[in-house]
Amino acid sequence: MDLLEYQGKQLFKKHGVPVPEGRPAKTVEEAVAAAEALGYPVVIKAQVLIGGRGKAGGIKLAKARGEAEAHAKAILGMDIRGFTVHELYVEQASEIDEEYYAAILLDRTAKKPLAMLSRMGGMDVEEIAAKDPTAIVRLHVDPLIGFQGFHGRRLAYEAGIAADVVKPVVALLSRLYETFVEEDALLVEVNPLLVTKSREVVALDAKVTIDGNSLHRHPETAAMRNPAAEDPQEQMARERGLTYVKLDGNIGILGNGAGLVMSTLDVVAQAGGSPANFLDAGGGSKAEAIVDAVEVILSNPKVTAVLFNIFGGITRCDEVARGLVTAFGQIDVKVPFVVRLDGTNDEEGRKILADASLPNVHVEKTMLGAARKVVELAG
Amino acid sequence: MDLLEYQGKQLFKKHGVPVPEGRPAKTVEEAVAAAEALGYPVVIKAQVLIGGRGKAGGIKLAKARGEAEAHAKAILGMDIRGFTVHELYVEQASEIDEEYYAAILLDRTAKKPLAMLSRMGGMDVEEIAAKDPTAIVRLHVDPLIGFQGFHGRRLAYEAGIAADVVKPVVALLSRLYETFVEEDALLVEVNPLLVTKSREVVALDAKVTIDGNSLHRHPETAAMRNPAAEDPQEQMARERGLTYVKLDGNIGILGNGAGLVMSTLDVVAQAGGSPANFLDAGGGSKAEAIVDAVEVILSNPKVTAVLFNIFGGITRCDEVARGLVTAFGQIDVKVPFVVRLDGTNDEEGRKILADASLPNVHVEKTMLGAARKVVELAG
Amino acid sequence: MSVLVGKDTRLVVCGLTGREGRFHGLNNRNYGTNVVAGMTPGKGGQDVEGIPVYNTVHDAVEKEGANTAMVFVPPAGAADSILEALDAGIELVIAITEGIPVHDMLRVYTHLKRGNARLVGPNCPGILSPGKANVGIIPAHFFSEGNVGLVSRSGTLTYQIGNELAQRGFGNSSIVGIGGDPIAGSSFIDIIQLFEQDDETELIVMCGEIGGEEEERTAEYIAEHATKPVIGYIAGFTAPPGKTMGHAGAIISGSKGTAQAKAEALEAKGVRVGRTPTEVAEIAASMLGAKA
Amino acid sequence: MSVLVGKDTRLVVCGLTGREGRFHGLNNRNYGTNVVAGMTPGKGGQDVEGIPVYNTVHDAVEKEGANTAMVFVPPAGAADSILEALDAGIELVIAITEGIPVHDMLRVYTHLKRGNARLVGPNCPGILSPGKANVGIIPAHFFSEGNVGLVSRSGTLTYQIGNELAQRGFGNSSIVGIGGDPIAGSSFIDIIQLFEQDDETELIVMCGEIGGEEEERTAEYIAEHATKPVIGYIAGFTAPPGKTMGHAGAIISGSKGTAQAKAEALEAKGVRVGRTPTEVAEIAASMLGAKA
Repeated sequence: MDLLEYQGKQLFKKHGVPVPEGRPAKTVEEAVAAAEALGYPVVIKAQVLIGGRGKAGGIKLAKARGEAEAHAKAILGMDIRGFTVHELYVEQASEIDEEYYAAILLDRTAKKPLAMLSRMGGMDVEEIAAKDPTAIVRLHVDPLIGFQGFHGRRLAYEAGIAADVVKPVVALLSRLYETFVEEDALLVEVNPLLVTKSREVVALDAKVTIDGNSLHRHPETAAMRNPAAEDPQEQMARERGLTYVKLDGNIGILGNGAGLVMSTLDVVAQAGGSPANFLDAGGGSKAEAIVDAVEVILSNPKVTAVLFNIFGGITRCDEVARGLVTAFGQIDVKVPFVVRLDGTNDEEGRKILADASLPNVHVEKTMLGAARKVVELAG
Repeated sequence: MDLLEYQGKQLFKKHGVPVPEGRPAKTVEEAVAAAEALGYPVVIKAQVLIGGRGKAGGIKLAKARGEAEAHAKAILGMDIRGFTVHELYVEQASEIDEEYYAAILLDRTAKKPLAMLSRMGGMDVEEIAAKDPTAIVRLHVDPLIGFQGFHGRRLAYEAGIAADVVKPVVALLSRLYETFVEEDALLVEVNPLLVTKSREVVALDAKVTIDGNSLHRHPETAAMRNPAAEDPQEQMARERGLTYVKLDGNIGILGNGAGLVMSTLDVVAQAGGSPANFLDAGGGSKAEAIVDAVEVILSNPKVTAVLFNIFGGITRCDEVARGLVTAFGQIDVKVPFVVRLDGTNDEEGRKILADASLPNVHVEKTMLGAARKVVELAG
Repeated sequence: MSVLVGKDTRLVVCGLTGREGRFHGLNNRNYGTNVVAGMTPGKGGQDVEGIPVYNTVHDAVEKEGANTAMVFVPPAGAADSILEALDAGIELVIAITEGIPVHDMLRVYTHLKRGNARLVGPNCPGILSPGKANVGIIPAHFFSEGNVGLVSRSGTLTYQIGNELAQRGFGNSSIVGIGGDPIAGSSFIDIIQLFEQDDETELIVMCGEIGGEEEERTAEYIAEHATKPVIGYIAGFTAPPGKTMGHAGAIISGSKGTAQAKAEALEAKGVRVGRTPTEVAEIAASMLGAKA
Repeated sequence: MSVLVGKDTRLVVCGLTGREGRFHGLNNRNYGTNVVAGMTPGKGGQDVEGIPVYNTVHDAVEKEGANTAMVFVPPAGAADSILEALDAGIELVIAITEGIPVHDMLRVYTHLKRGNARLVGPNCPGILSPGKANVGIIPAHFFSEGNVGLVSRSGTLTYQIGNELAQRGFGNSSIVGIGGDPIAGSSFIDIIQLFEQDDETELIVMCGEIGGEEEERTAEYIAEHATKPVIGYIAGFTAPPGKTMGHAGAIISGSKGTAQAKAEALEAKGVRVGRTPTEVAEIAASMLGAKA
C-alpha cells in the first residue's frame, strides 16, 4: 500500500526522522488556514501517488495569503499523470543548500533490507544511476542485527557527503530504518534528503510503501488507505475480497490461483486477444464469490467477452458452475462467456451448465481451446 | 542497580505489564492522600531493597483512613533486615485467587536470557525449587529472535497454569521480556504473579535489576538511584568514580585492577587479617585518585591499618607514591600504612616514599610480605 | 525415491483443529501420509479423527517423533509457528499460509539460515510425492508416480502443467510448490539440487512467474551444475509493471522481474522454455519419448 | 609459536586517535606489533605517527589488509565497533573497552557464533605473545618468551602471576586476558584449546575469579580433553555474596559462583589450584623443574 507524502511524513515524525512542519488540507480554506498557522513562506504540494508532481505544476511556493489561496485553488482537482488531486500538503518552506537521496527497501534477491544513500538527490534514483553509477552507495542489513551505527557511517563516508552533516545523516538513516521495520514497510525513500542553508538535515519528501499483509497490526496505517485514489473496479473487488487487477483490453478473465490466471492472460494474448483484467477467485472459490467476481468483471464497460478458466483442486468445478448460474440469474449479462472446467468435479460442473443452458455460454475442455474461442467471440 | 518495587512497576507499566494502581509516598501525609485517592482497601508497602518485607511487618492492609495513617506511621522508618524504610508504596488491594511466579534473567552460562514460570508463586524461587523442582519451567530465549508467542505458550502449558489465564499470562511474559530488553535489565521478577478472583492477571510485586553500564541510555532510570539506601562510604566512592565495596573487617585495602584487589583480600585473610573493603583504584590511577581513595578508606571508622598493593602496568608506581604523599599532607592519618609497589616505575615510587619519610608508612617488596605486615600492624 | 516428503515423513499439522487444517490434514492422511500429530494451543489432549493434538510442536516431537511440520496457522501467528517448529527440531517445515508479513519472513529466513532445517513456502501448495506422501493442498488424484520432478511458484498452474504431462503419460517423482511470496524458504535452486540427487527424477520442470530474480539466478545455476534436463515455464508475459498479480511476490518493479527477461535468461543458458503449459508438456514428451 | 597474535597479526586500532587508543596503539607498535591502521569516524585521511587512520574498519581491511582489530571505543559505541569489525571480515577482535552494556554483548555474542570470527574480551587487557606481538594494555617488559600459556579473567592479577613465574625463570608462549565481563567472547575452554594445539606451550595457567560457572565448565573440559598440565588460581575467596567486585562479572549470586566451589571443581578433576599467586608459581616450578 503506497502512502501519500504527508502520511509517510507522519510515520517519519513518529520515529524521529526530521521533517519540516506541515499540515494536510482537503479544501482551499483548510490550505489557507494551514499556511496562516505555519507562517509564510509555505509550499503547497499536491498529494498524489505518482512522481513528477513538481514538473506538472503540483508544487508551488506561496509567500503570502493570496498566493496560498491561488495555488491551493489551482492544484486541488488538478490531473497529474492520470491522478486527480484530492488533497494538499502545506509545508514550511526550506532553504535548500544540498540535496541527497536516501532509501531503505526490501531486496528480495538478497532476502535482506537494502539501505541506499547518494549525495546526488532531487532526481530519480534511476537518473542518478545513469549520471554516475558510483554516486549511489548500497549496503545490506542483517535483519536480526538491524541497522547499526557502522552501516550509517559506511554509507555516509562512501557516498562522500559533507563532513559536517555526517552525524545527523547517520542518525536520520537509523531512524529511517526503524520506520522501515516497525511500520512493516517495503520501501521508505527520502528524495530529496535536504541539507538546509543552516546545515540542518530534513526529509523533504517521503515515499513509503507498506506491506499490505501487515495492516492487521497497524490499524492507524490501514486507515490511511485512500479509496479516492483507487480504480473503482479494483476498489469494488477489494471490498469483496477478490484479487483483481484492471488491464487495458476487452476480454474479462477469471481463474483460480494467481499463476493459472497469469498463464491464462498470456495464452489469451498469444491467441490474439487482449485481457481486460486479472481476477483470481482464489482457492476453494464458492458460488457467492463467483457471483461477486462476475459483477466486478462486468462493471468494466470495455469487456466484450469473458473467459472462466478453472482447474479444480480445492476449488470444485460444480461450485463454480452453480455460481455462474446464480450470477446469470441476478445480472443481465450481455456478453458471451467461455467456460473451461477441469479437475475436481468437472463433469458435474459441465452438467450443471448444460442443464441451465445459459444464453451465450460456451463450454470448452482445454485452456488453449477456451482461449481461442473467447478471442473469436470478443471480436 | 536494584530498583524499589514501585520503580520497577513504573517500568512494567510503561511496557504494558499489568500492575495494580498505586502511588509512592515519602511521608505519612502523602501515604494517606494516596490511599484516599486510590480508594480503600489499600496495601501500604515498605520500599526497601531486601526481601521478606511481609514477615517483618512492612506490608499492611488498610481498610480506612485511620488504618492507612497508622500503618504508614509504623512502617516509615522501620528497620527491615538492616535497611531503613524511607519510602512507601500505597497500592489498591487485590483479591488473590492464585499466585504464580515469573522471571526473566541473564543466564551468563548459556549467554542467553532465561525465562522462568511457575504455578507456585508467593514464595522464594529457591523455596519453590526445594518443594517441587518440576514446578519451575525454564526456557532460554535467542537474543536475536526475541521472545516469541511459542516461548510463552511452552512456559504456560509446561508449568500447568490454569487454562483460562494462559493467554493473559503469555501476553504478560511477552511484555516482561520487552521490559527486560528495552530497559537493559539483568533481572525482572514478578512474585507473585497474581490471578485475581475475577481472573485478571497482574504483577503484584516487581523485582528489577538494571545493568549499571546501560544507564547512559536510560536517564530516567538512572535518576531512580536511591542514595538513602546506599552505604555512605560506597556512595562517597561512587561519587568520586572509585570502585569500592565495604566489608566487615578492619584492614583498609587499595589495589589496581579488580582481580589483584580480590587476590589481595584473599592473601590478607590467609595471613589472618580481615579486610575492611575492596577498593580498585583502576588502571592508570593518578595521584588525585589516590588522595580520593585514601579519604574513602579512612572514612570507615573501623579501619586500623591500610594496605596498598600496586602492581604497576599502566598504573605508574611513582604516581601512586606521589598521591600517597599528597594525601598525607591533606589528611590527618592516624593508622599505619603498608605499601607494596612493584612494576612500572617501582624504584622511583619507593624513592619518593623514602624521601618523604611519611610517619608510620612501611614499604614491602612482595604481596605476601605486605599482607603479613599489615595484619601484624592492624592488631 | 522422491524428495522432501515420502514414507519417512512423520507429520505434525500446526492448526489441525482449524477448518482448513482439518480438511487438508485428513486428506493428506487419507492419501497415506503419516500424520502423527496436530498442534493447536489450548487443544492439547483432544484428537482429530484419532490424530492426537498437542499444545506445542515440542510435545508433538517428543511424544510422536514428528520430523515434518505443516503450517496452516493464520498469517498473524504463522511466523511464530514456523519458529516454534524450528525450535522444536523439526527438519522440514512446509508453510501453506498466505499473507505472512514480509518483515516476519525476513526474520524467519535469516534465522533459518543459521541452522540446517529447511522451509518450503510460505504461501505454497505443499509437496506431493505421488504414491508416497502428500503434505499440503495439492489435489493428488491428478498425479501418478513417474520421473518428472516439478517445482513451481504457483499452485493451480502446477496442476495444469502436471495434468498436461499426465495426459501424455508422464508421472512425477515429486511436485514441490515453493510459493508465491517475495521471501520464500526454498528456492528453485534448492529444489533442483534435490532433484539432481534423486534417482527417480529424469527430467525437471520449473514453473516460474514474474517478480524477483530467482529464475535468472536459477538459469546460472543450471548452466553450471545441472546434469539432468530442465524445462522452464514463466507466467505473466502480459502483466503490467507495478501491479501485484495475485501473489505478493508476482510484481514487476521498474524493468526488473519481467517474464520476457526470465525466459530469455533461461534460454540463454540452454534451458528450453515452453510458452504455454501445453508446450511444456510437448517439450517434455519430445525429450523423454512419448509414452502413453 | 604462540596463540591468536603473532608475526602474522595486521592490527587495526578502533579508536586510535583517542588518548588511550593512541597511547597503547603506539606502545603495541613499539613492541613490534604490525599496527597497520587506525579507525576513527571522521578522521579518515589523518595519521597517528605514520599509522594511517580510516573512517571505517572496512577501509582498513581493504586498504591495509588488517586481520585483527583492537577496540578502544567508549562503551556506548563499542558493540557497534565490534559488529563493524566482524562485518568487515576481521578474524580476531580484541575488545579492551570496559562497561559495555550486557544486552549489547548478548546480541554481539549471538551474532558472533553465526560466523567463524573470534572475539576476546571485552573488558580485557588484551593478548601478549612475548617476542612476537602485543595487542592491548599488558605491560610487556615483565614477560619473556617461554613455555607457559596464561589465560585470565583479570589483568593486573595476570601480571602478578606472570611476574612470580618470571622470577622463577619461566617465560610465556602467550598471555590471554579473556576479561571480567559476564558475557565474554572467548572462554577459558576456547583458549585452552588453542594452547593445546600450540607447540611452544607446555604448561597452562588459568586464572579465574568469582562469578558464573566458566571455571566449573572448564574443569569438566580439562578432565576430558586436556593433555597438557593445567594449574588454576581463583581470586575472591573472601568476596561476600551479591556484591560486584570491580568486574561486572565478578559477583556471587546466591550460592553460585563462589571461589571455593570453583577451586573444588577444578581440584575434583585433578587440576592443582594455587591459593596465592606465589603458590601458583611454586606449583609451576615443581612441575616444569626449576630453571633460573
